[in-house]
Amino acid sequence: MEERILEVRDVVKRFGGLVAVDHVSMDVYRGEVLGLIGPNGAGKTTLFNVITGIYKPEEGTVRFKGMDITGLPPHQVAKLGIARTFQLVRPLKNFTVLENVVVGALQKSPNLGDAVEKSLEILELVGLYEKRNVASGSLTLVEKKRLEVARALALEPELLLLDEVAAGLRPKEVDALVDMLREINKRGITMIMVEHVMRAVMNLSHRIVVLHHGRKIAEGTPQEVANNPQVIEAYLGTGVE
Amino acid sequence: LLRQRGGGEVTEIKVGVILPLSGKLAETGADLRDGIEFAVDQINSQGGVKACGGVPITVVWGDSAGKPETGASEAERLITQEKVVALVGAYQSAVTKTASEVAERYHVPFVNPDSTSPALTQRGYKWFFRVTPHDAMFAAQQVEFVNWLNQKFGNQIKTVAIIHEDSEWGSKVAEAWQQAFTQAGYQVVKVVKYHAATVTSLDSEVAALKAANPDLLLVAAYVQDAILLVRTMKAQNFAPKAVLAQDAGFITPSYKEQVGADGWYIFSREVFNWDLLEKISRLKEVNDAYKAKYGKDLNGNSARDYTGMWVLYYALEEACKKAKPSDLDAFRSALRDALANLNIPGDKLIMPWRGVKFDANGQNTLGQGIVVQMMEDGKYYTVYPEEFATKEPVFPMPPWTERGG
Amino acid sequence: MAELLKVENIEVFYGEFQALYGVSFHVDEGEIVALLGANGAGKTTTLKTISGLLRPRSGRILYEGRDITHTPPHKRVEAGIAHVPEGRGIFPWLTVMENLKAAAYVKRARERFEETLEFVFSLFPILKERRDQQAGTLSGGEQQMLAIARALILRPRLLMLDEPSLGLAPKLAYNVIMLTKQLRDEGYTILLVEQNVRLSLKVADRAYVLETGRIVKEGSSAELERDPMIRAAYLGM
Amino acid sequence: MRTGWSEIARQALSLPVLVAAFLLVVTPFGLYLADLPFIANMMFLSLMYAIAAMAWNLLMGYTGQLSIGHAVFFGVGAYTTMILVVYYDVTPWIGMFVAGAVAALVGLGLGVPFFRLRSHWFTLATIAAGEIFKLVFNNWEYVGSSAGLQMKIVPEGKALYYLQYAASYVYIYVALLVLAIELVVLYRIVTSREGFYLQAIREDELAAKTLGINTFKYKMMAMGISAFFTGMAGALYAVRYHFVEPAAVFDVITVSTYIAVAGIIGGIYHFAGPIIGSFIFLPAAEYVRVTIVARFPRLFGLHVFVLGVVLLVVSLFAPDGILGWMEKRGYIRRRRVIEV
Amino acid sequence: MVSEIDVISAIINGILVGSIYSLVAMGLALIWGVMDVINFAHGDYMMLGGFIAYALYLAGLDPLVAVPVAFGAIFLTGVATQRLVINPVLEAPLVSQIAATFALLLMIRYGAEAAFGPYTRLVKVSYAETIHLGGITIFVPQLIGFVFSIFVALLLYLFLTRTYVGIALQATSQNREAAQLLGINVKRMYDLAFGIGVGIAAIAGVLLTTFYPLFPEEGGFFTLLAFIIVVLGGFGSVFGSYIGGLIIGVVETVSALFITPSLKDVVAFIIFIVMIMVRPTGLFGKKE
Ligand SMILES: Nc1ncnc2c1ncn2[C@@H]1O[C@H](COP(=O)(O)OP(=O)(O)OP(=O)(O)O)[C@@H](O)[C@H]1O
Ligand SMILES: Nc1ncnc2c1ncn2[C@@H]1O[C@H](COP(=O)(O)OP(=O)(O)OP(=O)(O)O)[C@@H](O)[C@H]1O
Ligand SMILES: [Mg+2]
Ligand SMILES: [Mg+2]
Repeated sequence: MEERILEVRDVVKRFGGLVAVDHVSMDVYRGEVLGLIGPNGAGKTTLFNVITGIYKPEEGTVRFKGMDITGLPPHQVAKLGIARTFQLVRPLKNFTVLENVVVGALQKSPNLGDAVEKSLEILELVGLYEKRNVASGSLTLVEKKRLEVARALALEPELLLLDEVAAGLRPKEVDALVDMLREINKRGITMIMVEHVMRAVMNLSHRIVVLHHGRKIAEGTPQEVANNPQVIEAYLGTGVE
Repeated sequence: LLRQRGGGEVTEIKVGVILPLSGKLAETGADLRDGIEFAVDQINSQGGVKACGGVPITVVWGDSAGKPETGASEAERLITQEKVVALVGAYQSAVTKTASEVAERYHVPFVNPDSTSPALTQRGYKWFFRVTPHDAMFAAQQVEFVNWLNQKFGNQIKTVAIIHEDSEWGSKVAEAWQQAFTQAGYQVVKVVKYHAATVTSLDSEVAALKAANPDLLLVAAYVQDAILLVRTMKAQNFAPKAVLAQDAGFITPSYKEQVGADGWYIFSREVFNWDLLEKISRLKEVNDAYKAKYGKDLNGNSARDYTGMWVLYYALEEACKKAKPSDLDAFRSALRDALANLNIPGDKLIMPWRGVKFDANGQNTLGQGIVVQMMEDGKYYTVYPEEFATKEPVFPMPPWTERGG
Repeated sequence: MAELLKVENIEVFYGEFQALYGVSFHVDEGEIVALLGANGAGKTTTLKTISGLLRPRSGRILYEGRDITHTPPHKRVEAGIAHVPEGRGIFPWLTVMENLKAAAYVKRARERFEETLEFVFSLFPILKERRDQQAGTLSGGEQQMLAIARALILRPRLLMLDEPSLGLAPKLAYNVIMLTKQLRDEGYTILLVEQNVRLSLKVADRAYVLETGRIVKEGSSAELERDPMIRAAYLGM
Repeated sequence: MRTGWSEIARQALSLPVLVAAFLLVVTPFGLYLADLPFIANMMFLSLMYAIAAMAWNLLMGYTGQLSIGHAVFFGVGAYTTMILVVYYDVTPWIGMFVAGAVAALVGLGLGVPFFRLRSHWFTLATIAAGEIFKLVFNNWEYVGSSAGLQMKIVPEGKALYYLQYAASYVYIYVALLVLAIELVVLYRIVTSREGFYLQAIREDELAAKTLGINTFKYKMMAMGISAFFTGMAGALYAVRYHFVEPAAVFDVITVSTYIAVAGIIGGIYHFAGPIIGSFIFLPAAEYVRVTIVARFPRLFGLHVFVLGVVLLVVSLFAPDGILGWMEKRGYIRRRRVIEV
Repeated sequence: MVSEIDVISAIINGILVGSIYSLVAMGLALIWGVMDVINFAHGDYMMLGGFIAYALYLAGLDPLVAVPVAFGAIFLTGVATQRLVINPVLEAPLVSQIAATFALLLMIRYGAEAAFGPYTRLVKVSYAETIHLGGITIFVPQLIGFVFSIFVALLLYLFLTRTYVGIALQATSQNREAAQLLGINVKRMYDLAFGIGVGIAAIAGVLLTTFYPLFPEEGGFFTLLAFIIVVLGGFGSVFGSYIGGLIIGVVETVSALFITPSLKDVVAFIIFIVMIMVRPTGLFGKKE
């Protein structure tokens, strides 16, 4: 568990006068699930965008498996083994669910038969097997989110970035999702999870990093973070599960 | 198809005519068609092709739509399917190029009454005959005209500027002008070329011409740009001593109707003009009959195609003496020879020409243009050559500020 | 209490696929009614049908006693129905302020725009701070706030919220749901779809449970909170 | 995932394809015997447009990039063939393929700036490119400026080398040959992994990017191939008419737009759509022109107006073209890349 | 060779001509922005405006009287077009939208040609005079056109940014469904956008007719220029389109001084290509 798969160092991302990510550094170790939480507008999605190459940071570096990937274009980042889901889902609408996943799978298994086989397996894992031949445009939001996860998995990533995949789920569904993600994690995929649904983050994360106004304000085990008064004040509040 | 009557005699002689009957030039195409149709009517009513036993000429129409590829395919259809003895057409030089190429391959005579690109008769074709003068011939004649003006009015023209649109027509005209005027000792001080299809303003173009301050401005323009040019010249108060245009835009009915007083005193080279009626005796008669039938006067286009058809008729009469139309190949070949040897005197034509006689390249060497000038009644009058002139030229052009209108 | 909204037996299709099978329920004036149901049950479909984005193949929708089944969406808004759609639907290239102004297009909203604006900004101070930022560049949660704010600008009689806490930080999510109570007290009627069932039952007066396009249960919040099936399926116990 | 040759052979030997091929091969000879050059010319033009429209559709139907600037490639192909034969005495048999290659290079050159743009913007850029090329060729002395270039007539013994035949039937076979090559190449592409990626790009480019697809590379690939075959279609024009001029081969309406319209009418989401579209649209347009000009010679724009009406009806009532309409009716089925 | 005065003169003339391009482009930008539809027939509505001016001119009126008349008539035509042609294809893929507006182009342009004949017309206004200012010449109708165009542009700008309807129009352009949920009658917004868009083009047509020959096919080039201008000015920016039009006007007249004028459009196109390379969002654009 000591290998650092991702090292974020002093990353700064500004939008005009606004500093969306403000000198954030963090490490992700191979095999762990890292929770990334923080109030709305804290800079979580922006940090994901920096890691995956959609934004270029003004300052700082991102290293993946020791290699500097700062500013690489998104498709190359994906090739190296970092996959992500979008907070706002973007399925390939006229493609079937299966086809959506196969697009990703082909990256690693150029043979169509293999790619399909692998995709079906993934669909089973995320619970979309039944819907494999449905056009992805007609899925419900939650299903689309699962499809996002499935597509990301198809890339056989070493590091998976999840942006609010539990949003909109009922507790039971959250639990099912957590089980699913844990299963994925067990297969050796490291994850960073941005999530507001505490039931998911707290259950799944090994460690949690908290952002606020673009800065890192806390880091630790779920327990430590949940009891951190600053985090409670800024983020958790009282009264919610 | 030469329809067989009993024992191998024909009942008609089929001629294929390719014109832009649809597309951008359809308006012109209609004029051309009327000229041809009228000529054929006259020929047939005076007894058809007598040497072939008085059979009538029938026209099979082909529409080029103004496109070279359609022109070529129409040529092939008329030759192989309709089995015409000869082709006539096709107005636009580009269409004439492809259509006559097909004719050349099939060994079918091609009579071209109306395309003026010099290149057409530089291809070494054996079956191609152009009745109208081409742009280089016009240019030479325009130099003569300017020389004549200089003689008459005391050497006022020394420098020349050219403005032309950039299609094949305008570019070739400009090329010929540049060559002819330079050779004759004039100084070409500026050449401006613009794209007619997209021109929305000629302000800079006219400014550049004005800066060059030429004595004579030569213009090759289509109708919208011709109007725009005159307007802009007036707006910028640019008045060279003379403006000499190369027909086209400057002689269209739209231009004449719309430009009004701003068009006065502008010269244009023409192939034909209404006042020739007074000078060419045959013409008045023909024009009266034509007007009775079509409700309009002949113009440069209809008159040339009318003439082209007659030229073909004279050749047919000769050919019939050498071969039978029922033997198509032999007849076409005889027709070609007849065209090559043709010599029609000027008084048999309605055009202001000295006659029709083709050189080895198939170019009529006896054709010529005329120069007209718009006078204060808004009409064009012939001013050159002198034998056809009905008015004295006004020269130099009065400045814009000193005109009524 | 007067019946503000009555949905009678609506059947809704997406092409060949039937999403709602004869759904009926009602919302009385001044109530908070929660619509519960698993993923894909048809909650969003129901709200969209009420706001007119979808047309039922059969059945009727009555609002203030009038049949509005065939009324176009914008007329329903004029009549006082506001719908905060799932997935936000903000205008990405307009600024925050322009987004709010766009909501003041209907007369009922325009008349009290300034006043409502104050109120909305007091609820979501971050929006005031970001009033000139392009809405599309707001964070996920900020966009959600903007969407709710916009619906409030409309000064509706019936406010329909589709998963308003989606993507909001826990603290803010709590506040937003609690807000519905405050709104109810000011005279709004609210139809709430919310994944946080525990919290929604806390604020709602009554609730309906949808399952695969059919209403399978209804009752007061207190009753449903005690219902073992609800406890298992929706409260995670 | 590349389609094997045996699979292609199997597809090629399926009954409808065989029947169509047989008809295509026999018809020109029949037309020759029946002496119907007009119809033969229609057939040639339909084939030429089919080749261009198939190529265009690799970008449109498969990659989602709408070009209304394919006249650029058509014109460049036509000119390349012509320049080679007129100035360098190179046989059009070779010239045609060089034409494709040069057009492909031009396509790649344009792709670099244009693929920074999406949807409408890309379309507009292609239209602009068409205009630029026309203007530049119009002013370029070497290629004859606006007068264009015409091939000299060669002695009959050299007909095969210079592809100069009086009878136009011959050219139909040349076009058929090019079409056959194109069909094989395109079929292999669209049923391959690359073809699948192209369709992913069509659906959502950003999503495709994050799935690890180098969208720029694949769009460039589609552009290159599309330009190649459009260039060959242009080469066929030069070969058939022995003449090129900017006004004819770079025309926005009769080249760029006709290619697109043929594709749209046939159905852009079907492999064979553009062929069907070309064989319907061109003859129909020609028929309308000929009949209307005969009936109403003085109403100059009428036949184009009628074409407009037809196009409007298609886009309103059969927006997915003829094959799309048939699919909706259940007469045919679109072949999905993956079916499990 | 080229004197300073020529350049200044060219710039002024470029601005005057460009202001007409600007109007055409603004209308296009509005339609494009709100409905996400490119109107290929845009220049042809402009041409119709010109014919309305010509008709009034024949009736003995000043063609400028046609400004409100043409706007009104073409606005209504636009609304009708929107309902019958555009609305049915709004949800359709890009290609059927383009096919539909292209069909409109063919119908309007060649319908006009069939109805009025392909001939060129010219309007003669009493104020067709030239002002000379130290070597610079300004044609009065062009100057009037320029003033009108500024006026129209200003009105449109205020309408879009200062009125609730204007903001509703912009909102509709970005999210149809959400706009409906705010009580905005989306269909009416489309009617307005298309009507105003082509109406403004018609005004441009009227102004143009006071100094430029009128013929049925004149719209084609203006549509093309409008495309370039909208890209140059930046998507969704009506203001940008206005400036873009002036820039293209100046580029054309000035480049005609320095290179062969038949290539001046190439310069405009090259600027367009360079623009999309360095700044795909245009000068004032927000959206790609
Ligand atoms: N392109 C942009 N331009 C200007 N501001 C931006 C841009 N993108 C994001 N921001 C701002 O940066 C801040 C961080 O945004 P980000 O999306 O990273 O937040 P987040 O932590 O993901 O929030 P949420 O939990 O609500 O999704 C926000 O305040 C947002 O408004
Ligand atoms: N556009 C569409 N086309 C086809 N089917 C759809 C479409 N939208 C929704 N559906 C289907 O309709 C059913 C109900 O969907 P709806 O979005 O109303 O569910 P929901 O209760 O809101 O679920 P969630 O909790 O996921 O938001 C689902 O089975 C879904 O797959
Ligand atoms: Mg976020
Ligand atoms: Mg929902």
